[in-house]
Amino acid sequence: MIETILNVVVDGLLIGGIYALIAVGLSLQYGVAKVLNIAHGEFIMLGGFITWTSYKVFGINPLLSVAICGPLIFVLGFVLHLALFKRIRMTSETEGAFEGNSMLACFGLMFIIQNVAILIWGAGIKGYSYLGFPVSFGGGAVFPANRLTTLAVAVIICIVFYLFLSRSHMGKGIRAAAQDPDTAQLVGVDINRVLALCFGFGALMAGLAGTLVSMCYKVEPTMGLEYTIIAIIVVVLGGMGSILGSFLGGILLGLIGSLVSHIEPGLTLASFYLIFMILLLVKPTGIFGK
Amino acid sequence: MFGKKFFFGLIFFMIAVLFVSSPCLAKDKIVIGQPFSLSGPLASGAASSSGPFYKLWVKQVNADGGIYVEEYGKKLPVELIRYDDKSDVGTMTKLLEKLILEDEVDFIFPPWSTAMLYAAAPICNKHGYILIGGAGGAVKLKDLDLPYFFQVLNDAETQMPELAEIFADIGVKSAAVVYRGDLHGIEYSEFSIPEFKEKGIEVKMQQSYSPGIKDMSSLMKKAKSKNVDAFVVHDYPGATMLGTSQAMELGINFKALHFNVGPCFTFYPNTFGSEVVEGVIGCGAWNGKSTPGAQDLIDRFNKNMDQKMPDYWGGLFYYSSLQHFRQAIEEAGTLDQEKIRDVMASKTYKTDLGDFWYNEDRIFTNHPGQIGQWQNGVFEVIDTGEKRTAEPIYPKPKWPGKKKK
Amino acid sequence: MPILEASGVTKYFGGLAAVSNVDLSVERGEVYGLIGPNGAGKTTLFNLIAASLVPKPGIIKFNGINITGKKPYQVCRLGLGMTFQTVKIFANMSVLENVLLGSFFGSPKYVPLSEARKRSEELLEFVGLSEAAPTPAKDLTLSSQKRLEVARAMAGNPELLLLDEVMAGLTQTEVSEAMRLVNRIREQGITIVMIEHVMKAIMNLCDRILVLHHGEKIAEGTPEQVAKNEQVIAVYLGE
Amino acid sequence: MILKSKRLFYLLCLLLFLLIMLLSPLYTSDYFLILVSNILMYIVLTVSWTIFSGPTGYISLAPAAFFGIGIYTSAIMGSQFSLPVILATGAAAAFCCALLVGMVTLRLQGIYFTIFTFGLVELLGEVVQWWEVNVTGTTGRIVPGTEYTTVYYTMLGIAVVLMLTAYIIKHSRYGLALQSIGEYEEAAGHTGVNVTALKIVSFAVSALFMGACGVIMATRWTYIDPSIAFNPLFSFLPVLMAIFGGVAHLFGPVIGAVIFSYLEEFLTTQFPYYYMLIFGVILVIAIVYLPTGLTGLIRKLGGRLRRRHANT
Repeated sequence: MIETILNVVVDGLLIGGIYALIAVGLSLQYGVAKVLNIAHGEFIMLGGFITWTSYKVFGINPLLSVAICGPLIFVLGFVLHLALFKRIRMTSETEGAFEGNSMLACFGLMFIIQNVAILIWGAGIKGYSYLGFPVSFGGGAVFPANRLTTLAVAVIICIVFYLFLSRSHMGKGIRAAAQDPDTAQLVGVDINRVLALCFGFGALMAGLAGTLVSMCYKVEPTMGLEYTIIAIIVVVLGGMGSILGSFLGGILLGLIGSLVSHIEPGLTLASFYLIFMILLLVKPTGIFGK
Repeated sequence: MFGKKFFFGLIFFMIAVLFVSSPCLAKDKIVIGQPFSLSGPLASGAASSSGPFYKLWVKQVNADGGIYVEEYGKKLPVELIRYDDKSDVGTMTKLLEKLILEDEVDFIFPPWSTAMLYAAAPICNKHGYILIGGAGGAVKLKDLDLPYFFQVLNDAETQMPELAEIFADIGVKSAAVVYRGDLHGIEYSEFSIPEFKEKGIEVKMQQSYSPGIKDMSSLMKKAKSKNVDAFVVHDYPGATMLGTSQAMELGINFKALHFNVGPCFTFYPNTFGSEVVEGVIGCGAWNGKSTPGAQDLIDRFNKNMDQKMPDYWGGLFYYSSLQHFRQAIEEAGTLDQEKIRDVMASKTYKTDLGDFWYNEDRIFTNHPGQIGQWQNGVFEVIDTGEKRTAEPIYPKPKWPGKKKK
Repeated sequence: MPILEASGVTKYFGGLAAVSNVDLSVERGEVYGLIGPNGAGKTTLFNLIAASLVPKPGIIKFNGINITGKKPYQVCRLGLGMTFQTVKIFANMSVLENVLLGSFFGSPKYVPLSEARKRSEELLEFVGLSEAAPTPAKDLTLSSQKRLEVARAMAGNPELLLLDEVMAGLTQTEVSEAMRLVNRIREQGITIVMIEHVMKAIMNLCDRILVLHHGEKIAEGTPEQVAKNEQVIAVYLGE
Repeated sequence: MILKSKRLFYLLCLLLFLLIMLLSPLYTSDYFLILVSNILMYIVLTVSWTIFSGPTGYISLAPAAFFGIGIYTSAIMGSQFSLPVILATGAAAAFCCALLVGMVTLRLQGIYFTIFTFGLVELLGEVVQWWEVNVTGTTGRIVPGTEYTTVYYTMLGIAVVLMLTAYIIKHSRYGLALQSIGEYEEAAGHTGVNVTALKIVSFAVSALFMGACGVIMATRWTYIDPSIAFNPLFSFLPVLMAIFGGVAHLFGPVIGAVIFSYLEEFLTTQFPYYYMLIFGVILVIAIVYLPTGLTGLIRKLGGRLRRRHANT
């Protein structure tokens, strides 16, 4: 019994780390830049493919490819915001209109990125194996090395990012912009730059998540949507726009998934949606929200 | 209020109507239409399996000068028109009918996946177009009795008895069967479980799960705790990749490990390395040793396409069915669907997989193999009987563990 | 019987009482003022009366009917119209449509189009916006927008009108116009409860005044009585 | 006088157009009917989406859910019942489901409502899948096909009824009330509008048409399973078409649906390998440069022309 519980918890944690990382990026994009990025999964897919290419073609260690993948996707996100969402923000009459329009623009982006990925890498399934062996810490418990690594890296990235937001000058600007864009502008924060930075950082997190995802799962151009959906569920679970909430929400969703799949695997996804919808109705600010 | 807006609507509508007028084609080539999943969730599967074989066939036929059709007294080159169905059945049916009714193509090639085949077969049949089944098992389609539909690929009905046979043969005593909760998974589990029981293999665990599963470890741990010999998964490549990597990561080894779709594709050993997948069993199956023509097909494919042979389940089936089709057209001497259909239904031709014919239900049965196992980088056929290309390995070797840098 | 009666009305936001244990009673036909420093809970009290918020505890009676827990539209149809502190007109609808909406839905009975139209045009005439009828409401000046809100609130033939700072942000002349408007509304027999910061208007228009401070009622009476009340003076001077 | 004759003229044009549509099976090809049926499907989905979401500004991503309910009704009732019965059942099922969803989602504002409705599509898909696997033991269903003309006329009928309904709602007091909800929900309530009831009923009316549309389209698709029936694409496309056309006018969504569905047909057949790329680029450009939709643009251009006329 105890062993079963332990298994459920460990499995949940291992997958929860990736969920958390995926969701933190989306949470940042929505929380500050107010873009509900339907194409979030596409950035994850790009991260996965870049990692795959650098490992399979150039032989670069997947963990090191974080250094290639991160900046590339950050720049992509940053430029996209300046070229696209900034304009939509200016032409939209209300914040509600901006949220709607930018979401639909993201839908267009999703199409574009998928098609470009198919043109570059082909439509087929890709994958590689890295650190695919068990690690034992004694006592008979065995953990997969790559998933442990991904959990560790995900947690480290989230912590670093959290520190960045709470300690650095730029982070403070971002937080100010998130709370009150107008006042932030008054005290000299270049709001467009901050929003673009946020979108870029969100994309960066997605890219890094893509690297980690590719260490555990297959990579294909159409994989994005399922991760986007998970990210949205987690973000609702943790409270829209709350970075810490999204992190905890990701871990929580991992645990829920692990528990349900232990009892009735056919209902794993249904349980996700059910929890998500009930939560939206009962407590839209999320489990950890005020 | 209706005014201006309405008028613009009217104008746009008329422009739309004008554009749809069809081009008229002179008979200097055979046009074949295919609605295919070039985008959307099915695109990756379609590109990894049957997709390239139709292109290879067209390429080879045209290199040959075309198909000789007596009616026209000359060789007609072949043109393949592909439309993107977006992985959506509604779009596929619409495009299929566009190809048939609007473009009036000479022949139809099948869309990808079982569900698409189900939707396409009745439509083709209604219009009297031959549909040679490609990727997709369609046990259920038999009940519909569609005279223009030809089933090519083997499916659960023939594969699962063979798997049970092999398991009994090599000494598997018990099994766990887990499957995706959809048509595919249910069909395979319904065929496999009774067969296992009949052969005296105890099914200690059976469980369905939702598509898009992200963690299979609990299922595997449960099976391991029941101490089963064989772990059998009925799912698509996504779950196959997931199951393989998780079993390897956790060091959980079963004496026999079977995934049904996935191991047959070459991206499978390419992903994990051939030493890792040694001993994994999957549906299929064929390889270069299966028939004299098989190795030749692999060589031709690798030479002519910008990728290596991707598919050791259907590849040989698809290509051979097209070779059979071509010979049937040449024998019929016409492009008339009904006449060609009659020839196809009755004649046997030599193809890369040897003799190719359809039985009275228009089902191809001379399969090169049902079940394969990776051995030394080759997907060996391990069926009992003469199709076998290598002895099965049992028990499956341990996962190689930590790779040396 | 008083037209509006509140007893023990209380509302907490989080741990803070925005309105606490307020009793009030408004007689038919009077103009009743509600004053107090910023954050005293005046608008919250309005929202409680108009059923946007539900008091807990407390009971509010309109025309003798307990309206606690009713929906805003039900309260409106019972004959209680209101305007908003920050103007909430339907900006993309025309001026006439704004008032039409009130004519259609503001009263409990079904109003046919012709009647609603007639009523709306009369009201626009009444507030002096006839000329602007077809223009989008967002193109109006602030003072016109406030008058439009009054017209919309009156469209359902209310017996009681809640006016929340209709004079805030207006120029001197506009304030005088607004005061005349309030008097004309009163002449039609409509009871008025108004929140206002413009003291001149309060003192001239109101029959009685209630002073709120930190959500509590600290004084009630005629303008003269309230003006002499020491506690009120302390509150206002202490600011 | 002039206005009156102009109206009459437009009405005559409309009737003529309807007559052309009614008679078109007599002189056009089968594929024309298929194509028009498909365009009509998008028109129905888009316009019915606009009934609720257009004026209120609540972006609903639930069309695929109600469409899917219609599709599944069609698949389950299949050959045992006649088409009108199935149509009525499918529409009623979608209507009831929307009533339920409407009541539940009252409290949700803005983006929360949007993602809730999106979750609804996925949840329904998952639940139906689970139910089919564990209760009925299969997930795929073959839907008996119908004649092209039947599909065409039914679709046309649904579209005409829908357009009339949408027109009547838009120009009635309830249309005004819906718009007021979109502008200031709170003020609408205090003006006497029963916001809750109106939202729920109009949401359900829009679902009714989507359900009916699903019933008839399923007969064209011949085979369906839960992932085919509850395809989120059918939630996004109507929204995009409506916004592309412009939601302020009744014919905006129609134009959007016609252009987009024709564009889809054109791209998937002429540029099958670049379909998503081109489609995506057009979409992004439309949203960035046409925030008020095509009708908004046309209006703006018309206004500019008129002003220039006035100047000279």
